[in-house]
Amino acid sequence: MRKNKNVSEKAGFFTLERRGLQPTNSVKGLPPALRKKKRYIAFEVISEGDVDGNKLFEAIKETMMSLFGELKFLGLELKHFDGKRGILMCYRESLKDVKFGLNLVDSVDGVRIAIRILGVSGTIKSCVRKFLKG
Amino acid sequence: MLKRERKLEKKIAKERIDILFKLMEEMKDKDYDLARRYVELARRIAMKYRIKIPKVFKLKFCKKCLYPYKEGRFRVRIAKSRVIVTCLNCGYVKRIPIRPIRQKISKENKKGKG
Amino acid sequence: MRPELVIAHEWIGLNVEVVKSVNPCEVGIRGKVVDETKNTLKIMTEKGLKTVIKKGRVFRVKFAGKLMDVSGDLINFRPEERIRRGLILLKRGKVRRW
Amino acid sequence: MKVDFVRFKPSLTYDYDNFVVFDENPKNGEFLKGYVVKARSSKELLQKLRRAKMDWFVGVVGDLNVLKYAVMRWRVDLILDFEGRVLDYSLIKMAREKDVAIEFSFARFLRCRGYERSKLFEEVVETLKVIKKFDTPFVLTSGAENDYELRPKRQILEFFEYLGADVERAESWIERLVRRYTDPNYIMDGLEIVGEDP
Repeated sequence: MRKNKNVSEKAGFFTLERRGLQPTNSVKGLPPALRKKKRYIAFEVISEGDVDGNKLFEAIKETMMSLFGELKFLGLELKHFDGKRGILMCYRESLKDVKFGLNLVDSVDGVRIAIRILGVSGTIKSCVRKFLKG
Repeated sequence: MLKRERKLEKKIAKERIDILFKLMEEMKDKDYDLARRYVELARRIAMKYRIKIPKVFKLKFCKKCLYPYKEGRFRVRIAKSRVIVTCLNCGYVKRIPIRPIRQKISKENKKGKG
Repeated sequence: MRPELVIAHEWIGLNVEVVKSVNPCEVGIRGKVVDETKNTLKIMTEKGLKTVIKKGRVFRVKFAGKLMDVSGDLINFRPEERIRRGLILLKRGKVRRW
Repeated sequence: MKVDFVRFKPSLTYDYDNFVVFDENPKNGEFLKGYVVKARSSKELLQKLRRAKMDWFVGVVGDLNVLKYAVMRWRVDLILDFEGRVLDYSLIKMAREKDVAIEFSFARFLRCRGYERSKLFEEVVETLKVIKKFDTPFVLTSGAENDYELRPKRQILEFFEYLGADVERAESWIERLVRRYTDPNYIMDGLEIVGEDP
């Protein structure tokens, strides 16, 4: 797993300190062909002030759970978030469902928000380059 | 079904009949059958929307075979105060009585008196 | 005459050009309409008489001072029937008359 | 021409060219004007319809028999999406002939949660099936009442595509409806003014 540390420095605007989130593949050490394929969704939050990353992720998880339930494996992980923009990771198969669910996230502990999807890409690096540069 | 717009239909039909007869005039020498086709179309429209073909146009074609009168395709004679038109295509004879001139004068007098 | 009444009015004598057609060879046929039947328009082009089917074609026609693209499906009726059907089509299409 | 039907004057515009602001009495601003007709009886519907100006989008809100009566009217061209809307088989079939569009708004999903929302999903999916069968005009919009219910057009279309709506058809219907009011050259589906005749 290449270390993503230098990416955040070069990008220079990710404040959230990475908490070493590892991809939680159920079975360890799979050959690449069997490993779960991943997609990274760049999104932007529209709200009054800034929103806390953890609470936002709580709200997203809660919405997805109410929508799809426990049986749907989305593989959601919030990779980066800086109060306004962020990157959300999910499995490639469940991309459609996650995009569907992201629309329905409407409030983070009382603060009304709207999530705008900027784009989807296969790696964090291209995600940053394509969508989060502007 | 939606209501039919009678008034507008009649207006358009009348205009189409005028156009068709004007075209018939032009095509009479070039393409005789085509001119007949125009007359037939005009009659169908007139029948469909219950519009009278103006008298001016009625004299221009034979009622039976719908061929427009072209010089050399019809013969006109005047006898016993009637105009007799014979169509050479189908031999149908059309007689038009000539109203005595006095009729017109009395109409003017009536208007004058009235 | 308002432009939208073209589908009810007389086409014989109008200058017409085929703009879009299912049969690509017909695109570009231009001329005066000489005759009209339920499904076809007979157009007199320089090269001679051409018979074009109405359904599935788009004709560009000059009417009431406007240049218009009329789809053949709207005029797919007998000439005398086209007045009645055309006006009903206009009414059903909720055509704005301002 | 990307347009969205909303119920308020939006401040931020995502990637939309224009908005149709639906209101009881539309105020003229730079957005298109939409006129909401709330009626409990067909008589009331008629009175309110008379007020409609030529360039207003007319949307109807009411119970089933008001909607059935409204679909017949020539002036009505949209059935708005509101709480407690009931559509039935014959209404959708009639809307096809009378060329009245049915609106599906996204904001209604935000206002409810849990079991209520799942009932809403079921109703929308069911209606979309019937609409696909009759090819009735339908419109996918956000129907937002504040800035947070607005979503970019792409997201809304994906949302309804996920529920099984035929998005291209919806695009063509909304294109038709908007062009009927904004584009003077558009007369009907197959009839367009292309230019001036010299």
